[in-house]
Amino acid sequence: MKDRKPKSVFIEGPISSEFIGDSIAKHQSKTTIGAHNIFLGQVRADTLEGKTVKMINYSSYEEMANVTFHEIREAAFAKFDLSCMHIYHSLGGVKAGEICMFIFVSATRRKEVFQAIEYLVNEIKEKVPIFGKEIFEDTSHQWKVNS
Amino acid sequence: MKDRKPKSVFIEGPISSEFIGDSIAKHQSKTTIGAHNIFLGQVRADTLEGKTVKMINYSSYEEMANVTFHEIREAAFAKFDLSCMHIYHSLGGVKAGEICMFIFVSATRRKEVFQAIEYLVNEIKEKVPIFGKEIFEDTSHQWKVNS
Amino acid sequence: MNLTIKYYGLLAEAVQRQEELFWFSQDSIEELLEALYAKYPPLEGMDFQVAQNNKIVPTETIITGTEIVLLPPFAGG
Amino acid sequence: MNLTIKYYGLLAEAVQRQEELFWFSQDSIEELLEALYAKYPPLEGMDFQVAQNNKIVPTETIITGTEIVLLPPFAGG
Repeated sequence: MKDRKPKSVFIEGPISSEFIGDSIAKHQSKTTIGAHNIFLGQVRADTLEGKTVKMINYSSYEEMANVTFHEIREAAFAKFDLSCMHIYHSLGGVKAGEICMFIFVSATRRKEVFQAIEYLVNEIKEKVPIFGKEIFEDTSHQWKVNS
Repeated sequence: MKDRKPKSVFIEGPISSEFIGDSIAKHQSKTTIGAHNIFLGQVRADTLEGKTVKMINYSSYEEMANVTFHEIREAAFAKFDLSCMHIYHSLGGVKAGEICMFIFVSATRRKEVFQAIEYLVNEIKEKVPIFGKEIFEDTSHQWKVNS
Repeated sequence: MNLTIKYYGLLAEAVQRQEELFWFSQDSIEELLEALYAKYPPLEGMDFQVAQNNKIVPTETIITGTEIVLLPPFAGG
Repeated sequence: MNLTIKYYGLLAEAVQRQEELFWFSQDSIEELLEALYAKYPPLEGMDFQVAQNNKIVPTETIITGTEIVLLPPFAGG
Protein backbone atom coordinates (compact mmCIF):
# COMPACT_ATOMS: atom_id res chain seq x y z
CA MET A 1 0.00 0.00 0.00
CA LYS A 2 1.72 3.20 -1.15
CA ASP A 3 1.18 6.09 1.19
CA ARG A 4 2.30 8.99 -0.90
CA LYS A 5 0.35 12.09 -0.05
CA PRO A 6 2.39 14.96 1.39
CA LYS A 7 2.48 14.48 5.14
CA SER A 8 3.53 16.67 7.98
CA VAL A 9 6.95 15.72 9.25
CA PHE A 10 7.52 18.21 12.05
CA ILE A 11 6.51 17.53 15.63
CA GLU A 12 6.78 20.17 18.36
CA GLY A 13 9.25 18.96 21.00
CA PRO A 14 10.58 15.41 21.52
CA ILE A 15 9.11 12.30 19.87
CA SER A 16 7.72 10.01 22.58
CA SER A 17 8.26 6.26 22.83
CA GLU A 18 4.45 5.87 23.03
CA PHE A 19 4.06 7.62 19.67
CA ILE A 20 6.59 5.19 18.17
CA GLY A 21 4.87 2.16 19.76
CA ASP A 22 1.48 3.32 18.42
CA SER A 23 2.95 3.80 14.98
CA ILE A 24 4.24 0.19 15.02
CA ALA A 25 0.85 -1.11 16.19
CA LYS A 26 -0.90 0.57 13.26
CA HIS A 27 1.00 -1.64 10.82
CA GLN A 28 -0.38 -4.94 12.12
CA SER A 29 -3.25 -4.85 9.65
CA LYS A 30 -0.81 -4.68 6.74
CA THR A 31 -0.12 -8.37 6.31
CA THR A 32 2.04 -8.14 3.19
CA ILE A 33 4.74 -6.52 5.34
CA GLY A 34 7.53 -8.87 6.50
CA ALA A 35 10.16 -6.40 7.68
CA HIS A 36 10.18 -3.01 9.40
CA ASN A 37 13.23 -0.86 9.99
CA ILE A 38 13.16 2.10 12.35
CA PHE A 39 15.86 4.73 12.80
CA LEU A 40 15.75 7.01 15.84
CA GLY A 41 17.97 10.04 16.32
CA GLN A 42 18.58 10.79 20.01
CA VAL A 43 20.11 13.99 21.40
CA ARG A 44 23.55 13.29 22.91
CA ALA A 45 24.90 15.01 26.03
CA ASP A 46 28.16 15.78 24.20
CA THR A 47 30.89 17.53 26.18
CA LEU A 48 32.81 20.36 24.46
CA GLU A 49 35.54 22.24 26.28
CA GLY A 50 34.23 21.01 29.63
CA LYS A 51 30.60 22.00 28.94
CA THR A 52 27.83 19.45 28.45
CA VAL A 53 24.91 19.74 26.01
CA LYS A 54 21.64 19.90 27.94
CA MET A 55 19.28 20.20 24.97
CA ILE A 56 19.08 21.07 21.29
CA ASN A 57 16.64 23.66 20.07
CA TYR A 58 15.68 22.74 16.49
CA SER A 59 14.50 25.26 13.93
CA SER A 60 13.92 24.93 10.20
CA TYR A 61 13.33 26.84 7.01
CA GLU A 62 10.05 24.95 6.95
CA GLU A 63 8.83 25.91 3.50
CA MET A 64 11.91 24.42 1.82
CA ALA A 65 12.11 21.56 4.36
CA ASN A 66 8.60 20.37 3.48
CA VAL A 67 9.37 20.44 -0.24
CA THR A 68 12.66 18.59 0.35
CA PHE A 69 11.10 15.92 2.61
CA HIS A 70 8.48 15.31 -0.08
CA GLU A 71 11.17 14.93 -2.79
CA ILE A 72 13.19 12.55 -0.61
CA ARG A 73 10.06 10.43 0.07
CA GLU A 74 9.20 10.23 -3.63
CA ALA A 75 12.78 9.31 -4.55
CA ALA A 76 12.86 6.57 -1.91
CA PHE A 77 9.53 5.09 -3.09
CA ALA A 78 10.95 5.07 -6.64
CA LYS A 79 14.28 3.45 -5.63
CA PHE A 80 13.05 0.82 -3.15
CA ASP A 81 10.08 -1.54 -3.10
CA LEU A 82 8.49 -0.23 0.10
CA SER A 83 5.03 -0.75 1.56
CA CYS A 84 5.10 2.24 3.92
CA MET A 85 7.34 5.14 4.90
CA HIS A 86 6.97 7.58 7.79
CA ILE A 87 9.30 10.46 8.67
CA TYR A 88 9.07 12.69 11.75
CA HIS A 89 11.45 15.36 13.02
CA SER A 90 11.27 17.55 16.09
CA LEU A 91 11.16 21.34 16.15
CA GLY A 92 11.83 23.31 19.34
CA GLY A 93 13.54 21.97 22.44
CA VAL A 94 14.64 18.33 22.73
CA LYS A 95 16.65 17.38 25.84
CA ALA A 96 19.64 15.05 25.91
CA GLY A 97 18.34 11.46 25.85
CA GLU A 98 15.13 12.41 24.03
CA ILE A 99 14.31 11.47 20.46
CA CYS A 100 14.44 14.12 17.72
CA MET A 101 13.99 12.01 14.56
CA PHE A 102 11.89 8.91 13.77
CA ILE A 103 12.08 7.21 10.39
CA PHE A 104 10.02 4.07 9.79
CA VAL A 105 10.07 1.98 6.60
CA SER A 106 8.28 -1.29 5.88
CA ALA A 107 8.51 -3.78 3.04
CA THR A 108 7.72 -7.35 2.11
CA ARG A 109 11.41 -8.28 2.30
CA ARG A 110 14.21 -7.16 4.59
CA LYS A 111 16.79 -6.14 1.99
CA GLU A 112 14.67 -3.18 0.88
CA VAL A 113 14.25 -1.74 4.37
CA PHE A 114 17.98 -1.78 5.16
CA GLN A 115 18.84 0.11 2.00
CA ALA A 116 15.92 2.52 2.31
CA ILE A 117 16.54 3.51 5.92
CA GLU A 118 20.20 4.38 5.34
CA TYR A 119 19.31 6.31 2.18
CA LEU A 120 16.62 8.31 3.99
CA VAL A 121 18.75 9.18 7.01
CA ASN A 122 21.66 10.32 4.85
CA GLU A 123 19.45 12.34 2.49
CA ILE A 124 17.65 14.08 5.35
CA LYS A 125 20.88 14.97 7.14
CA GLU A 126 22.39 16.31 3.94
CA LYS A 127 19.49 18.07 2.25
CA VAL A 128 16.85 19.27 4.70
CA PRO A 129 17.34 22.78 6.13
CA ILE A 130 17.08 22.02 9.84
CA PHE A 131 19.27 23.87 12.34
CA GLY A 132 20.21 22.81 15.86
CA LYS A 133 21.21 25.14 18.67
CA GLU A 134 23.06 23.08 21.27
CA ILE A 135 22.36 24.58 24.67
CA PHE A 136 24.85 23.84 27.45
CA GLU A 137 24.15 23.50 31.15
CA ASP A 138 25.45 27.05 31.75
CA THR A 139 22.90 28.36 29.13
CA SER A 140 25.66 29.24 26.63
CA HIS A 141 25.16 27.69 23.18
CA GLN A 142 26.73 26.67 19.90
CA TRP A 143 25.25 25.68 16.55
CA LYS A 144 25.38 21.99 15.67
CA VAL A 145 26.84 20.90 12.31
CA ASN A 146 26.16 17.41 10.89
CA SER A 147 29.31 15.35 10.39
CA MET B 1 27.91 0.95 28.47
CA LYS B 2 28.41 -2.61 27.25
CA ASP B 3 25.58 -4.91 28.15
CA ARG B 4 27.15 -8.30 27.58
CA LYS B 5 25.75 -10.84 29.99
CA PRO B 6 23.86 -13.73 28.42
CA LYS B 7 20.23 -12.67 28.11
CA SER B 8 17.07 -14.49 27.32
CA VAL B 9 16.03 -13.94 23.74
CA PHE B 10 12.84 -15.99 23.47
CA ILE B 11 9.42 -14.55 24.19
CA GLU B 12 6.29 -16.70 24.26
CA GLY B 13 3.90 -15.51 21.52
CA PRO B 14 4.04 -12.23 19.59
CA ILE B 15 6.17 -9.22 20.59
CA SER B 16 3.87 -6.32 21.46
CA SER B 17 4.27 -2.73 20.30
CA GLU B 18 4.10 -1.67 23.99
CA PHE B 19 7.12 -3.85 24.78
CA ILE B 20 9.02 -2.17 21.95
CA GLY B 21 7.95 1.32 23.09
CA ASP B 22 9.04 0.55 26.68
CA SER B 23 12.36 -0.73 25.45
CA ILE B 24 12.95 2.56 23.57
CA ALA B 25 11.98 4.59 26.65
CA LYS B 26 14.57 2.75 28.79
CA HIS B 27 17.37 4.18 26.64
CA GLN B 28 16.63 7.82 27.40
CA SER B 29 19.03 7.81 30.36
CA LYS B 30 21.90 6.73 28.08
CA THR B 31 22.96 10.14 26.81
CA THR B 32 26.02 9.03 24.84
CA ILE B 33 23.65 7.37 22.35
CA GLY B 34 22.94 9.38 19.19
CA ALA B 35 21.39 6.72 16.95
CA HIS B 36 19.12 3.72 17.42
CA ASN B 37 18.21 1.22 14.75
CA ILE B 38 15.37 -1.26 15.21
CA PHE B 39 14.52 -4.19 12.97
CA LEU B 40 11.13 -5.89 13.32
CA GLY B 41 10.16 -9.13 11.63
CA GLN B 42 6.42 -9.37 11.00
CA VAL B 43 4.51 -12.51 9.96
CA ARG B 44 3.20 -12.19 6.41
CA ALA B 45 -0.15 -13.57 5.23
CA ASP B 46 1.57 -15.19 2.24
CA THR B 47 -0.63 -17.05 -0.22
CA LEU B 48 0.62 -20.41 -1.58
CA GLU B 49 -1.47 -22.41 -4.02
CA GLY B 50 -4.57 -20.46 -3.07
CA LYS B 51 -4.12 -20.90 0.69
CA THR B 52 -3.24 -18.00 3.00
CA VAL B 53 -0.92 -18.19 6.02
CA LYS B 54 -2.90 -17.47 9.20
CA MET B 55 -0.06 -17.83 11.69
CA ILE B 56 3.42 -19.22 12.18
CA ASN B 57 4.14 -21.54 15.08
CA TYR B 58 7.81 -21.06 16.02
CA SER B 59 9.90 -23.72 17.73
CA SER B 60 13.62 -23.90 18.40
CA TYR B 61 16.42 -26.18 19.45
CA GLU B 62 16.76 -23.78 22.37
CA GLU B 63 19.99 -25.06 23.87
CA MET B 64 21.93 -24.44 20.66
CA ALA B 65 19.92 -21.28 19.86
CA ASN B 66 20.93 -19.66 23.15
CA VAL B 67 24.61 -20.48 22.56
CA THR B 68 24.39 -19.17 18.99
CA PHE B 69 22.59 -15.95 19.97
CA HIS B 70 25.32 -15.34 22.55
CA GLU B 71 28.08 -15.88 19.97
CA ILE B 72 26.37 -13.56 17.48
CA ARG B 73 26.03 -10.85 20.17
CA GLU B 74 29.69 -11.11 21.13
CA ALA B 75 30.81 -11.01 17.50
CA ALA B 76 28.67 -7.91 16.85
CA PHE B 77 30.05 -6.11 19.92
CA ALA B 78 33.57 -6.91 18.67
CA LYS B 79 32.90 -5.74 15.09
CA PHE B 80 30.87 -2.58 15.74
CA ASP B 81 31.17 0.24 18.26
CA LEU B 82 27.78 -0.23 19.92
CA SER B 83 26.38 1.12 23.18
CA CYS B 84 23.56 -1.43 23.52
CA MET B 85 22.14 -4.46 21.76
CA HIS B 86 18.86 -6.28 22.40
CA ILE B 87 17.53 -9.32 20.55
CA TYR B 88 14.11 -10.93 21.02
CA HIS B 89 12.42 -13.73 19.07
CA SER B 90 9.02 -15.31 19.49
CA LEU B 91 8.33 -18.97 20.24
CA GLY B 92 4.86 -20.48 19.78
CA GLY B 93 2.05 -18.95 17.74
CA VAL B 94 2.41 -15.56 16.03
CA LYS B 95 -0.48 -14.48 13.78
CA ALA B 96 -0.12 -12.71 10.41
CA GLY B 97 0.54 -9.02 11.11
CA GLU B 98 2.13 -9.69 14.51
CA ILE B 99 5.81 -9.22 15.30
CA CYS B 100 8.06 -12.26 15.73
CA MET B 101 11.52 -10.66 15.96
CA PHE B 102 12.79 -7.42 17.53
CA ILE B 103 16.42 -6.35 17.20
CA PHE B 104 17.52 -3.07 18.74
CA VAL B 105 21.02 -1.57 18.46
CA SER B 106 22.27 1.79 19.72
CA ALA B 107 25.51 3.69 19.19
CA THR B 108 27.02 7.14 19.41
CA ARG B 109 27.04 7.44 15.61
CA ARG B 110 24.62 6.26 12.95
CA LYS B 111 27.05 4.41 10.70
CA GLU B 112 27.62 1.71 13.32
CA VAL B 113 23.93 0.95 13.82
CA PHE B 114 23.19 0.49 10.11
CA GLN B 115 26.01 -2.02 9.70
CA ALA B 116 25.25 -3.81 12.97
CA ILE B 117 21.52 -4.28 12.37
CA GLU B 118 21.97 -5.85 8.95
CA TYR B 119 24.76 -8.10 10.27
CA LEU B 120 22.61 -9.27 13.18
CA VAL B 121 19.50 -9.99 11.11
CA ASN B 122 21.47 -11.95 8.53
CA GLU B 123 23.43 -13.92 11.14
CA ILE B 124 20.29 -14.82 13.08
CA LYS B 125 18.42 -15.96 9.97
CA GLU B 126 21.37 -18.07 8.85
CA LYS B 127 22.71 -19.55 12.09
CA VAL B 128 20.04 -19.83 14.78
CA PRO B 129 18.04 -23.10 14.83
CA ILE B 130 14.51 -21.70 14.81
CA PHE B 131 11.75 -23.46 12.87
CA GLY B 132 8.50 -22.04 11.62
CA LYS B 133 5.35 -24.01 10.91
CA GLU B 134 3.14 -21.91 8.61
CA ILE B 135 -0.47 -22.67 9.41
CA PHE B 136 -3.05 -21.94 6.72
CA GLU B 137 -6.64 -20.88 7.20
CA ASP B 138 -7.82 -24.46 6.51
CA THR B 139 -5.49 -25.73 9.34
CA SER B 140 -3.13 -27.45 6.90
CA HIS B 141 0.52 -26.43 7.25
CA GLN B 142 3.95 -26.26 5.67
CA TRP B 143 7.40 -25.59 7.11
CA LYS B 144 8.91 -22.18 6.38
CA VAL B 145 12.41 -21.92 4.90
CA ASN B 146 14.40 -18.66 5.04
CA SER B 147 15.22 -17.29 1.61
CA MET C 1 27.02 -46.67 22.61
CA ASN C 2 23.52 -45.42 23.29
CA LEU C 3 22.93 -42.08 21.55
CA THR C 4 20.02 -39.73 21.99
CA ILE C 5 18.86 -38.56 18.55
CA LYS C 6 16.66 -35.46 18.39
CA TYR C 7 14.52 -34.39 15.44
CA TYR C 8 13.03 -30.94 14.83
CA GLY C 9 10.30 -29.49 12.63
CA LEU C 10 9.69 -31.23 9.33
CA LEU C 11 12.13 -34.00 10.29
CA ALA C 12 10.18 -34.84 13.45
CA GLU C 13 7.08 -35.13 11.30
CA ALA C 14 8.87 -37.40 8.82
CA VAL C 15 10.19 -39.86 11.44
CA GLN C 16 7.13 -39.40 13.68
CA ARG C 17 9.13 -38.71 16.82
CA GLN C 18 11.04 -35.86 18.43
CA GLU C 19 13.63 -37.93 20.22
CA GLU C 20 14.82 -41.53 20.55
CA LEU C 21 17.56 -43.65 22.05
CA PHE C 22 19.58 -45.28 19.28
CA TRP C 23 22.22 -47.98 19.74
CA PHE C 24 25.21 -47.26 17.52
CA SER C 25 28.64 -48.96 17.44
CA GLN C 26 30.53 -46.98 14.75
CA ASP C 27 32.41 -43.67 14.78
CA SER C 28 31.19 -40.93 12.46
CA ILE C 29 28.06 -38.95 11.88
CA GLU C 30 28.12 -40.18 8.28
CA GLU C 31 27.84 -43.76 9.53
CA LEU C 32 25.11 -42.80 11.97
CA LEU C 33 23.13 -41.19 9.14
CA GLU C 34 23.40 -44.38 7.05
CA ALA C 35 21.90 -46.31 9.97
CA LEU C 36 19.13 -43.71 10.34
CA TYR C 37 18.36 -43.76 6.60
CA ALA C 38 17.96 -47.54 6.85
CA LYS C 39 15.46 -47.08 9.68
CA TYR C 40 13.66 -44.06 8.12
CA PRO C 41 13.98 -44.12 4.31
CA PRO C 42 12.23 -40.72 3.75
CA LEU C 43 15.00 -39.00 5.76
CA GLU C 44 17.58 -39.64 3.04
CA GLY C 45 16.06 -37.18 0.57
CA MET C 46 15.53 -34.42 3.09
CA ASP C 47 17.44 -31.18 3.63
CA PHE C 48 18.96 -30.98 7.11
CA GLN C 49 22.09 -30.24 9.15
CA VAL C 50 23.51 -32.17 12.08
CA ALA C 51 24.51 -30.64 15.42
CA GLN C 52 26.74 -32.08 18.11
CA ASN C 53 27.59 -30.16 21.31
CA ASN C 54 25.48 -27.19 20.15
CA LYS C 55 27.44 -26.80 16.90
CA ILE C 56 26.60 -27.65 13.32
CA VAL C 57 29.19 -30.24 12.23
CA PRO C 58 30.16 -31.80 8.89
CA THR C 59 29.05 -35.40 8.37
CA GLU C 60 32.61 -36.75 8.53
CA THR C 61 32.86 -35.64 12.18
CA ILE C 62 33.53 -38.32 14.81
CA ILE C 63 30.81 -38.58 17.40
CA THR C 64 32.07 -37.40 20.79
CA GLY C 65 28.87 -36.60 22.66
CA THR C 66 25.84 -38.65 23.61
CA GLU C 67 23.33 -36.44 21.80
CA ILE C 68 23.04 -35.83 18.07
CA VAL C 69 20.47 -33.37 16.71
CA LEU C 70 19.01 -33.27 13.21
CA LEU C 71 17.95 -29.77 12.17
CA PRO C 72 15.80 -28.85 9.16
CA PRO C 73 16.28 -25.48 7.37
CA PHE C 74 16.12 -22.49 9.71
CA ALA C 75 13.23 -20.03 9.60
CA GLY C 76 14.01 -17.47 12.29
CA GLY C 77 13.28 -13.78 11.88
CA MET D 1 14.04 45.43 -6.91
CA ASN D 2 13.11 44.98 -3.30
CA LEU D 3 14.22 41.54 -2.10
CA THR D 4 13.32 39.84 1.14
CA ILE D 5 16.48 38.31 2.63
CA LYS D 6 16.05 35.64 5.31
CA TYR D 7 18.74 34.44 7.71
CA TYR D 8 18.69 31.24 9.77
CA GLY D 9 20.55 29.92 12.81
CA LEU D 10 24.10 31.12 13.27
CA LEU D 11 23.67 33.58 10.37
CA ALA D 12 20.69 35.26 12.02
CA GLU D 13 22.82 35.68 15.13
CA ALA D 14 25.68 37.17 13.11
CA VAL D 15 23.57 39.78 11.28
CA GLN D 16 21.24 40.23 14.25
CA ARG D 17 18.07 39.76 12.25
CA GLN D 18 16.00 36.96 10.76
CA GLU D 19 14.64 38.87 7.82
CA GLU D 20 14.99 42.18 6.05
CA LEU D 21 13.92 44.06 2.93
CA PHE D 22 16.96 44.83 0.78
CA TRP D 23 17.04 47.08 -2.28
CA PHE D 24 19.13 45.49 -5.01
CA SER D 25 19.57 46.52 -8.67
CA GLN D 26 21.90 43.86 -10.09
CA ASP D 27 21.34 40.31 -11.40
CA SER D 28 23.11 37.47 -9.65
CA ILE D 29 23.26 35.97 -6.19
CA GLU D 30 27.03 36.53 -6.28
CA GLU D 31 26.44 40.26 -6.67
CA LEU D 32 23.82 40.23 -3.92
CA LEU D 33 26.29 38.51 -1.58
CA GLU D 34 28.91 41.20 -2.27
CA ALA D 35 26.38 43.81 -1.23
CA LEU D 36 25.48 41.86 1.91
CA TYR D 37 29.17 41.39 2.82
CA ALA D 38 29.59 45.17 2.58
CA LYS D 39 26.69 45.63 4.99
CA TYR D 40 27.65 42.72 7.34
CA PRO D 41 31.42 42.07 7.17
CA PRO D 42 31.34 38.95 9.47
CA LEU D 43 29.11 37.18 6.94
CA GLU D 44 31.94 36.89 4.42
CA GLY D 45 33.91 34.31 6.42
CA MET D 46 30.91 32.15 7.29
CA ASP D 47 29.82 28.80 5.89
CA PHE D 48 26.38 28.95 4.27
CA GLN D 49 24.29 28.06 1.23
CA VAL D 50 21.77 30.19 -0.62
CA ALA D 51 18.23 29.10 -1.50
CA GLN D 52 15.85 30.59 -4.07
CA ASN D 53 12.38 29.14 -4.72
CA ASN D 54 12.96 26.39 -2.09
CA LYS D 55 16.13 25.13 -3.82
CA ILE D 56 19.79 25.48 -2.99
CA VAL D 57 21.37 27.38 -5.92
CA PRO D 58 24.95 28.16 -6.99
CA THR D 59 26.10 31.75 -6.44
CA GLU D 60 26.25 32.50 -10.19
CA THR D 61 22.47 31.99 -10.41
CA ILE D 62 20.37 34.93 -11.63
CA ILE D 63 17.81 36.11 -9.10
CA THR D 64 14.28 35.33 -10.31
CA GLY D 65 12.25 35.41 -7.10
CA THR D 66 11.62 38.05 -4.48
CA GLU D 67 12.96 36.04 -1.57
CA ILE D 68 16.53 34.87 -1.02
CA VAL D 69 17.37 32.68 1.98
CA LEU D 70 20.80 32.23 3.59
CA LEU D 71 21.16 28.81 5.24
CA PRO D 72 23.94 27.78 7.64
CA PRO D 73 25.10 24.10 7.80
CA PHE D 74 22.25 21.64 8.34
CA ALA D 75 21.91 19.74 11.59
CA GLY D 76 18.81 17.57 11.16
CA GLY D 77 18.58 14.04 12.50
